[in-house]
Amino acid sequence: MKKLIQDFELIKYKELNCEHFVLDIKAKEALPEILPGQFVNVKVDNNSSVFLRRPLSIHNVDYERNVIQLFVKRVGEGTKSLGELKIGDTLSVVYPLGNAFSIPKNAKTLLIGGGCGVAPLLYLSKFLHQAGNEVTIILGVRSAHDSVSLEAYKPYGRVLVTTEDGSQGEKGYPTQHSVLTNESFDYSFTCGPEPMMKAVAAYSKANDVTCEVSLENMMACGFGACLCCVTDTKKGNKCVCTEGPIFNIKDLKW
Amino acid sequence: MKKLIQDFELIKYKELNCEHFVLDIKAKEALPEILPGQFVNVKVDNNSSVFLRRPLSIHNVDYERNVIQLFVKRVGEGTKSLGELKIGDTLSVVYPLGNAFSIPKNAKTLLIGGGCGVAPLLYLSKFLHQAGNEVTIILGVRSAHDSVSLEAYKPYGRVLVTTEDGSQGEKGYPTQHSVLTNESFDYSFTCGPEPMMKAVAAYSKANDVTCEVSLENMMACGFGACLCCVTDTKKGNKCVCTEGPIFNIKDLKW
Amino acid sequence: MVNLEVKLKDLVLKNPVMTASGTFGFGEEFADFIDLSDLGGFIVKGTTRHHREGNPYPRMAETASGMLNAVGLQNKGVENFCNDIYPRIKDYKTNVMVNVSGSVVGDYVETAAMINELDHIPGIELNISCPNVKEGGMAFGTSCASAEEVVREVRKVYKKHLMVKLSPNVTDITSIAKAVEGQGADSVSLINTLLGMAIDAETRKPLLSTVTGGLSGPCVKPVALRMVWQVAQAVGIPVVGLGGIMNAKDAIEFILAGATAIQIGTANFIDPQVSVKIVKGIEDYMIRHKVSDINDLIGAISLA
Amino acid sequence: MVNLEVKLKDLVLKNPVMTASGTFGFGEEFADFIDLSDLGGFIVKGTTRHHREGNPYPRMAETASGMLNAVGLQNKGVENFCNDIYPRIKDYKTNVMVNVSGSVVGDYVETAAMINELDHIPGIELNISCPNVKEGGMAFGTSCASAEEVVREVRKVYKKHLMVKLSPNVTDITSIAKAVEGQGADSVSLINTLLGMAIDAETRKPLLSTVTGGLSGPCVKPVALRMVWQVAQAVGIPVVGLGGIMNAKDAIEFILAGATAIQIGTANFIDPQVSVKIVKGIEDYMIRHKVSDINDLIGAISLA
Ligand SMILES: Cc1cc2nc3c(=O)[nH]c(=O)nc-3n(C[C@H](O)[C@H](O)[C@H](O)COP(=O)(O)OP(=O)(O)OC[C@H]3O[C@@H](n4cnc5c(N)ncnc54)[C@H](O)[C@@H]3O)c2cc1C
Ligand SMILES: Cc1cc2nc3c(=O)[nH]c(=O)nc-3n(C[C@H](O)[C@H](O)[C@H](O)COP(=O)(O)OP(=O)(O)OC[C@H]3O[C@@H](n4cnc5c(N)ncnc54)[C@H](O)[C@@H]3O)c2cc1C
Ligand SMILES: Cc1cc2nc3c(=O)[nH]c(=O)nc-3n(C[C@H](O)[C@H](O)[C@H](O)COP(=O)(O)O)c2cc1C
Ligand SMILES: Cc1cc2nc3c(=O)[nH]c(=O)nc-3n(C[C@H](O)[C@H](O)[C@H](O)COP(=O)(O)O)c2cc1C
Ligand code: FES
Ligand code: FES
Repeated sequence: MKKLIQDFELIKYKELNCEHFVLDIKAKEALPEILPGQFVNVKVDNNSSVFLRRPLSIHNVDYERNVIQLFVKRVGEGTKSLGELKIGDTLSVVYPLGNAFSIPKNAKTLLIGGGCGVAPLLYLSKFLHQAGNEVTIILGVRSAHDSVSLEAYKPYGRVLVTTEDGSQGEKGYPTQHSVLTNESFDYSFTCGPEPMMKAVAAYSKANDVTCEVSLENMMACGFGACLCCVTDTKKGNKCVCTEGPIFNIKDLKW
Repeated sequence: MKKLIQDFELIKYKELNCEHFVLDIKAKEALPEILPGQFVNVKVDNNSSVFLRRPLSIHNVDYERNVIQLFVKRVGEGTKSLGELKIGDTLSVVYPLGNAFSIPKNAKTLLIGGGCGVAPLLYLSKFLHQAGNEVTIILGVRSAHDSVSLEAYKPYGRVLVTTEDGSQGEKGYPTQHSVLTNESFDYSFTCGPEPMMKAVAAYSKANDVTCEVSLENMMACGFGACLCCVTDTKKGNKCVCTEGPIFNIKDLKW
Repeated sequence: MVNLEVKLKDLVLKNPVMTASGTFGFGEEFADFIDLSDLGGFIVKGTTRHHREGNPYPRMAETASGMLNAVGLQNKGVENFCNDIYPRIKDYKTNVMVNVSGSVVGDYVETAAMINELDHIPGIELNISCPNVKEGGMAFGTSCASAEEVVREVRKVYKKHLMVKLSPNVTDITSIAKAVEGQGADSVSLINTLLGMAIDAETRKPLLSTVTGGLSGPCVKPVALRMVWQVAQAVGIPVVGLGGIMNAKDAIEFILAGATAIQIGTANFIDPQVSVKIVKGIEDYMIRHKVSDINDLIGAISLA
Repeated sequence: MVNLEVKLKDLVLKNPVMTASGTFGFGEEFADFIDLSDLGGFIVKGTTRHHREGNPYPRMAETASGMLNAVGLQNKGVENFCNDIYPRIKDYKTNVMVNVSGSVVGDYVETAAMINELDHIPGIELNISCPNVKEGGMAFGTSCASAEEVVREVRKVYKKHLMVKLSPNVTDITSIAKAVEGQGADSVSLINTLLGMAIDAETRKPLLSTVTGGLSGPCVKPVALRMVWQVAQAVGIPVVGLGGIMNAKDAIEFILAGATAIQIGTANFIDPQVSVKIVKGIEDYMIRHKVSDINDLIGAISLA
């Protein structure tokens, strides 16, 4: 897949809660094919302490309007400044980057996301649904107040929620949801904090579920040129930006 | 005079021509006493290639509304980014800095400004007028299209214009204006490109006119701490930011 | 039309813009973004005698106007380069050079000798300045004696263009430059990264697995420019300048300071098209300043 | 309440925050902005035996996340300091130290001897690392032998706290640090500025009258932090860390790397209140991290 560097225009900003927001960015040209799990690398121009681009998963794609949606969590200067962009501002984007989630056919699939780890799961659920899979999505958040945009997932599958304080859905972490013990799945896909992904991996191993995770890493380039973003796998150091970010857990040392 | 560091709010932006613009910035507290010729040092937060503050003369002061006016010429990244600030944005300002023009009484005074060198002359003409001086202001610009805000000066004196292309007022440089040969003055004050200021200095020396100029220099601090901004005077190296920016030409090696 | 062609001794570059080792992969990674034949040349990743896994994660930290890296020369070794990679990249219509690294002199020599056999590789860049490996690496580039030794031995087996990449982590870079010139280097390139460090105040941990790493990006430009200027006056061989070049203006500054060619490093990560934009920007500058031959700008700083 | 007091040998600082020579005038310039007694100490401008006019204009250029300066130790000489300035600043309730510079050993010694007589000056910072003077200056700080000589001679006449300020423009800063420790330095401060250069591509002229100058600001922080960490492990005397500190987080990083105290330089130009904000910020950090004594953070980098 050919990678591009293009200017996008910010056309919509949606604040979800104090930590998360969604950006709709629009290209002038038609978008190339984008697969679920891939990411963009954006330049943050409005902050003097940000030097490198910032990698963000592709949350959703609207080919008709040439729009990509990003789901961002404020963690430091770069993400904070992305949230301060004004409608009409230009964003330089390098994309589509990285490999993609596998799309099985007619299988029982489980998607587990926590925090900004939900980012790639919306677009993934669309693909899984289209391929005739049964899709269950568990989104884990701290409290009801943080659980957002659930509607977006509903056309593609069953949406379950866990909250740490029990204010919505089941209380606990997403990996503690009762559906994991009550039902069985063929595939699991997860993205979010490492401890959560490791719990999903452990569950998947124990239950013989094929499991793919989306890893994060410090990235300088995002397209395989710098070798900064390696993760230690059973086959040696692998670049998260080109050989990932999606890894099958059987290749990881988890 | 006590120096302050304060946050101002941008309340008005006025584009004058492709090169110049005026910013009205408002303090929360009452302004301290500000003398004509003094400057502010502003922080440019919206550009990653700007590190140090940027010195700008005080163009006008409105004590009633706590507003300072700045007259800015786009020359590089810092001034360009100041022109991109949005109404409501915050600007960190260190001020009032530097010495001031002398204010004679009941004298014939001549103010000559070129380019963004007009910046300190508006506020100066106000003071000169109040002290009972006869005030003549010559503003030199490239063409009629660039001659702007002349109205602001009119309450304080006679305003003359020179344009390089003759499209308004007299054709030529401000130092070639006929008033310089047809009338005599006691004091001259000038700010603008160095060649112009040197021409005013030469004229003043030849005609025994007391002359003060406003010098520019590369500044790191603006308040005498770094010794970066020296100019070579008859009394040795002097700091432009504390012993200037206003110098009597008799002290300069011009 | 302006002339952009420069020569590093016998090596002809269609323009002075090369890309820096470790920041340009094997060139292929950039083929989606630019036409590689628009470049004066590019230098592939640091290659060593044997496969190296590089350093553990984390290998990168952002700093003010720059970054630290601790990649540690991850590569599959020179045999893999010759057999697998060379066939894929040998036909790019530009100078493809290989950055050769090692931990003992013998490794440098063997690697260079193998690359000497590759017809489409017109030169190597001898990396005696890598701060990210425990043994060898930078140590060779910080004393005249060891720099001389490695260049002398490699020169015996390597017949094509021998560029030597110098470390900025020294008291007097001109003495190292003169030392390698004396042993037959055809050109010197500088600077490699400055040795730096970053700590996360919250966790109290270093941000790199190796604690210290190599600093690059615009933050190092003033140091790089100074060293290029000093070395250009000290040696007779061509100087290739790099360190923090982000745009054509920066590139011109290095050329004015005495660089015959320049390399783009970290900037490639932020804008993968920056190298060809810089070629174009240099041309625009020359037209604007009525300079018809780029060679007239080399060392043309005005000190009057 | 947390304890912020640190000791540089016998010199007690109420907190680890000092301000750096050449960036803080004589302190007076900041009296409008801050209460100087809130600082652990401040170091006045570089003072020499005789009056110096400094370098011609231009003396300053902005760079990516930093600046170059070529002030060149402009000052009225030590006699003027003792007679005119000292009486004005001697009663500030903080440690007022003098940065002593020179071009020959005798000058350093005479200057130090005169300052030794000033009751309210508890120490000097011996500047063997100024890159902006033609003779002496940095040269003293780039070889062990000359660093040793100047420290040995000054030590003979100077009885109070002798801090020696090291140059980063060296291959191995730990050897210089050990050399000055061996001659009786009470502490070392580092880093002084990195030697850099800037050119205006449009005019082809250097941006500084002296062509090269000293680089400071956040761009040098990774190099400074690395050197502080290296030196803290190499010497037994306290280390004072500086170079690009802009906020409390940066200050904490230097302390974790092994600095007993820190100095704020270039940041003072951008925010004249930054030094006291950093004192406050360190306190906040300690409260948040439940550290009751700042001394527990010194060198507390976690390398596990
Ligand atoms: C492939 C990929 C996809 C991602 N997708 C998303 C997404 O869809 N939405 C989203 O909000 N975030 C996503 N992230 C994480 C996002 O890139 C970082 O949060 C962001 O770069 C932090 O930048 P900052 O300037 O805000 O924070 P900084 O000030 O740079 O850092 C704040 C803290 O976060 C850590 N950090 C920064 N970058 C990374 C990183 N790349 N990996 C791990 N830790 C990091 C830093 O060490 C520091 O502790 C993704 C990361 C990767 C690698
Ligand atoms: C006391 C004082 C008062 C000033 N008043 C005004 C004013 O009222 N309105 C106004 O528009 N400008 C004024 N200036 C000039 C203004 O400070 C500079 O134009 C500005 O700092 C340039 O910043 P920049 O980032 O846009 O340009 P840069 O990219 O920093 O520089 C662009 C070019 O301008 C030169 N330059 C930058 N700063 C200075 C400087 N301080 N002195 C001389 N040359 C410089 C640079 O060398 C470069 O060639 C004043 C300067 C001083 C010292
Ligand atoms: C991620 C990374 C990897 C690098 N790897 C190498 C290398 O293998 N060999 C080498 O000689 N230099 C290597 N360098 C140094 C660069 O080639 C260059 O000298 C340095 O980054 C300064 O230039 P810049 O500021 O333009 O990046 C590397 C730099 C970076 C940032
Ligand atoms: C304008 C200026 C003048 C300086 N003058 C001196 C000096 O006289 N003596 C000295 O030892 N260091 C001097 N320095 C160096 C600083 O004290 C400090 O070591 C250096 O700037 C690094 O710290 P920073 O990055 O926090 O500024 C000067 C620095 C600047 C920017
Ligand atoms: S981020 Fe550069 S190789 Fe992955
Ligand atoms: S700008 Fe610092 S002394 Fe004038």
